[in-house]
Amino acid sequence: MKWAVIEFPGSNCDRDAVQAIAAVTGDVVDLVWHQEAALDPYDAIVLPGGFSYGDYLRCGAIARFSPALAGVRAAAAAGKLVLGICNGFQILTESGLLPGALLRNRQLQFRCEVAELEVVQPDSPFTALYQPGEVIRIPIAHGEGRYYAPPATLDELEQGGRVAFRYARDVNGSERRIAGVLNPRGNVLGLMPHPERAVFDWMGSIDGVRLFQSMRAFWQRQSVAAVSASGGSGQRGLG
Amino acid sequence: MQTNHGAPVTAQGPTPEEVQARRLYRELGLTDDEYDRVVAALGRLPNFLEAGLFGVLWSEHCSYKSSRVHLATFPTRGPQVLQGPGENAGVVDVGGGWAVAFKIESHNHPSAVEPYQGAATGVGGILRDVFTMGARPIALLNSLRFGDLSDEHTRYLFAQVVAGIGGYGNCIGVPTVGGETVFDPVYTRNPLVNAMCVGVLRADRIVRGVAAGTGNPVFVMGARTGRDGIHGATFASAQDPQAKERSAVQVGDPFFGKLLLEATLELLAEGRVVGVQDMGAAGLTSSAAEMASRAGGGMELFLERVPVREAGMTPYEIMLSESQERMLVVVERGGEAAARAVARKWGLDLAEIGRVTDDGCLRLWFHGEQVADVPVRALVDEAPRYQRPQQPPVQPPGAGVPLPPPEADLGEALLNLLSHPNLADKRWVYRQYDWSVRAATYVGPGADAAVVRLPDGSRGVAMSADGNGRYTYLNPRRGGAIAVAEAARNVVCAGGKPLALTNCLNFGNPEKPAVMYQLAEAIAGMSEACLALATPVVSGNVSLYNESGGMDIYPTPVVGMVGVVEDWAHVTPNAFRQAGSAVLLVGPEDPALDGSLYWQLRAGRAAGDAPSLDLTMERRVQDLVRSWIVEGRVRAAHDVSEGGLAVALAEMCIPMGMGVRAQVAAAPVADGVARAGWLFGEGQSRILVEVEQAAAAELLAAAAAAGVPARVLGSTGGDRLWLGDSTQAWLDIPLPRLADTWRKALPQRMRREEGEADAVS
Amino acid sequence: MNQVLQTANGTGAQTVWTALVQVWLKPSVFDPQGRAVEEALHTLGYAAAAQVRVGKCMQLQVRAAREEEAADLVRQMCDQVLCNPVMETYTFTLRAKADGAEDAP
Amino acid sequence: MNQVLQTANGTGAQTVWTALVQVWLKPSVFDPQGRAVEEALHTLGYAAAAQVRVGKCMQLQVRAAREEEAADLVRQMCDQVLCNPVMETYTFTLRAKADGAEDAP
Ligand SMILES: Nc1ncnc2c1ncn2[C@@H]1O[C@H](COP(=O)(O)OP(=O)(O)O)[C@@H](O)[C@H]1O
Ligand SMILES: [Mg+2]
Repeated sequence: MKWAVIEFPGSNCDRDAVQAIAAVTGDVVDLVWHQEAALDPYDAIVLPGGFSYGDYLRCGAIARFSPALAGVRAAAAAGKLVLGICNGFQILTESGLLPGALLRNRQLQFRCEVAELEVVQPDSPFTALYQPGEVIRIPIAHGEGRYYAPPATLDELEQGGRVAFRYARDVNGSERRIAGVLNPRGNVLGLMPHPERAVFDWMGSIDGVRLFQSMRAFWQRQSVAAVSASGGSGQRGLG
Repeated sequence: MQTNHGAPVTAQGPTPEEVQARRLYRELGLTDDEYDRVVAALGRLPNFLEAGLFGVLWSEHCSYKSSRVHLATFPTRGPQVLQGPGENAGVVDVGGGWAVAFKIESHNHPSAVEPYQGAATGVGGILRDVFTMGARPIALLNSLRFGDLSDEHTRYLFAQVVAGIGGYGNCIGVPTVGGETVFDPVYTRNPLVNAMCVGVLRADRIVRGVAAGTGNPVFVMGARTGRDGIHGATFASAQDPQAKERSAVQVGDPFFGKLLLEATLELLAEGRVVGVQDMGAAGLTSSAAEMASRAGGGMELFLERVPVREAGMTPYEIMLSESQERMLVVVERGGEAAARAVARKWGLDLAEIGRVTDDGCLRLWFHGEQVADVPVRALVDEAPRYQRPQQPPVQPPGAGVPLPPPEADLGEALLNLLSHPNLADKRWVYRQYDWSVRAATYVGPGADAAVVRLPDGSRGVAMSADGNGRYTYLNPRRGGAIAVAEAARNVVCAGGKPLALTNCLNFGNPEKPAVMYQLAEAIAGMSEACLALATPVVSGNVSLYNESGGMDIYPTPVVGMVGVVEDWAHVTPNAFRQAGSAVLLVGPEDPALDGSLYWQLRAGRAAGDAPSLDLTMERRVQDLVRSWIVEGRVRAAHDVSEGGLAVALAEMCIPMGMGVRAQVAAAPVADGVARAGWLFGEGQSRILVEVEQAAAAELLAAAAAAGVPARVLGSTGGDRLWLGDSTQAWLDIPLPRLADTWRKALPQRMRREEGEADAVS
Repeated sequence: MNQVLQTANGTGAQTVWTALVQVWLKPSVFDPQGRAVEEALHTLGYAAAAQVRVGKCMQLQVRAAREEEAADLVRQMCDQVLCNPVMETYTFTLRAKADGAEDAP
Repeated sequence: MNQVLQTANGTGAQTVWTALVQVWLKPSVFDPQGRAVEEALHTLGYAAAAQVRVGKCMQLQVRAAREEEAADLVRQMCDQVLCNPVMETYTFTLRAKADGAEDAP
């Protein structure tokens, strides 16, 4: 499986994501400069955390015009996996790939701490390896992570099983404590917490590992399905 | 046009004769004496611009004219030192082919005027000092001093400074992993904001701020030059920051800082860069003069080529602007194209503004006209150095202060201390800092020292920032020594081996002999401790004129200690882990209350002498505990510092909710004052360790053999803090009460400043 | 433009005024946000956009009998809280609020 | 109020317009900054202050021959970049800039 982590001017969790994913999956993980629009060779695309373009104007507002976003849209449309972490989530909402918006924390302060998250939707390419209702520990680090969407959209998200994670307690004033949401097709996830900061014991939690492993397992099932659909053999037992 | 005999002419502005006759040089920061020295050095009258160059470079901030003779006495050598003071940052070898570059710097005056931007630009500046050495910043620390939190303006300053530090560090993506936050009324009008940065590089790839190689091109890279911050350097040395020209506020741009960081490191990796320097205080003037001075050469600049943000800027303004996020870069002739490509990728302006020369002069041109021509040596090396008069106090300032009778309930006394903002949980501060970005923070804030992994994960860097103005006020020499000893002790407790330090000397007005005495003594004490602990000084910063309304702050030297963690097994927590462990106190027992926070709070002023310190003993204690940690015999370690033994034990209990029963005095003590001394005295060189019960006897024997006093205080377990002597309890508090008091103290005081109080968890 | 509405209850009656305050960085102070927005606009092809500055605006209601009184109040609030005179300047306008009328934003 | 100045060089001449854009959170979106400012004002004794909302304002210059053209341009920028319709609304005004004239803020 081939992963791309997009680096925007002002990204700062890009290398963390590359390191974590490579360590967890053993896959090839490329750091891709935001000027690159052709992302076809990649099976999964990660928009990392940070402060793209300084988060001036609004978080993610300027990054969404980068050439790479064309590639991200194409990948999402093709059913590939797209993961936006923190600033990456903000970019995905700004670009309309996910609904809603992320506003300044209710406390008007940055928050860096380990947050407890409820896995609300364990049946997605990103969460399959978590147990339903499981509470996991993943660090947050954001000043603008208050998820907002109009009530009708929120209802739609909940009913469609598109709320992936919820904070176990209110950390930033997010509507319905939402920490991560999926697109209708389920192949695009945005979340404020940082799974790449929870992959080694010394980090205090390894609960982020299964997110990346889930993505890999999904890709494996898909490639098996693709191979069998095209009449190929082998690999069958993997799914 | 240049004339050989007179000063170069400037298009507008006063003539050299007018500068002299109207004493305009005074506005530029030169005294009459200094002006005469300039005239002598040049052999002619300086024009307005030239006088301005001397004014800023000879300011206290740039020239260290009051402190330099004393700073020269710091021990700066050691086998681990790759780069000592004099460069943008010091560099130390941490083994495995790795080195760390680090430095601390003050931004006190800007923060007093505009706390958010002052603190943010302080962080930006110290980051640039580190990455110009070719090091990638891996950690930030900060040392803060404010007045009393009951004062509304103090709360505003505190909240804004913390937000500003986070605002810059979080955005640029360097974790803020530690620091200290201290409150005392002496800092009310003059808060201290010191920022420290640690970066990592390969030991053989140090870059220095030299402008070498005659003919090599000189570039400015980064932001455009505006009129902001003109006179920042002289501003720092002015008497009343509030009254000073207010437009001197600079706005930091961490996004641009990040681009500059990445571009600089990429450029340095290309290998065609001769030298880089941040344009900090005094902007282009100091960066150009200092880079030329280090190379022993000169530089020629064409000022109309400097990209400007505002129209009509004069050479004077261009030279003195302190616009943020700019670098001066000297590239090998032929390396220009590579440099341009890097700048283009990161969207930065890169303008060739001059070249390196070999005639030892800083020569400035503006639209074809030479506007300044001054010898670099005169600007930098021959800046004045003052042996300012010193005056010891007639009587030590804390002498003769009575100690009011202690509280009837010593448990209440402890809770009272734990809720003092100096000792209370600092989570309110550091939860606003991204301390885990870069995914390399092995131990974050809340520990005795932070530990950050090096890129290959082979080893860690331990770091701590410490200082105590009250001690230094009571006894400048010992206070200086304690700052070094405590910082090293914190590194040892966390599992590191102290290597070297950086320091920031925050003092009052050096023109007062009493303040000069404090400065000289503190430096002497620090030096003694550096020698005793084999931790030389590799970088630092001096901030003087910290006074307001004629009142000086406590003399406050802050030490940033850096050590190496050679094995992950050495990393040691500062909280009790297991029930049934033995708790040992290692180090001399001293029940005196001298210099303690307890006495200050009871008496309403700093009292007594500084706490006791014996540097030979300090070294033995640190070496012993470190050897135990290396042998894997220590479950937890925490040093006894402000608040004394009782507070240190409480801090070890709270995080994991693990109780302890400890005899803080071995023999019965009846007297209340004496008990308070055992509980809250701040005598130095003491470390509490949690060890396996069965190992205690052997460890005590080892301590005796090493000439270190040590005693088993008691054992862990239960959910209460029980402190007493061999016969009875002096206090016995349930841990939840202790934890609650400690955790809620800061958030409760700050609640009003928050839009919505968080649930305190 | 500012229209004063007398409330029903006669003398000493207080009007509700809506103040619109703009707070800008002083021209000499660098505005990184403005620069970032300007560059983004250029990247998007709005070459015509220049001199972008970003500031804050605040809307608030105050009660006062007369316009000058309201203006004094707002000026005090700006000086004390809403604006940091070290680096910012402000301007404001006042408008009497008709009862039940909805506000602009 | 908007005054169009013709530049000297005749037809096709472009005027510089100064746009002042205000961006506000939709009324339905909680504005913690507005509340914090309101609380600060109350703490300082400005009991009269109410309904505080904090928004952004942006000033920028565009070149266009006619006012409608300038307005179109600004509207596009707002829709595309300056404002996020999920949670914000905007308003703007235009003013022809006299050559050499200094801008308000
Ligand atoms: N301004 C700050 N920034 C980051 N961390 C801080 C700050 N102030 C205090 N801390 C953290 O809080 C903890 C307690 O600080 P302190 O009381 O100074 O500890 P010690 O007495 O062991 O030096 C430390 O881990 C320290 O790093
Ligand atoms: Mg400390």
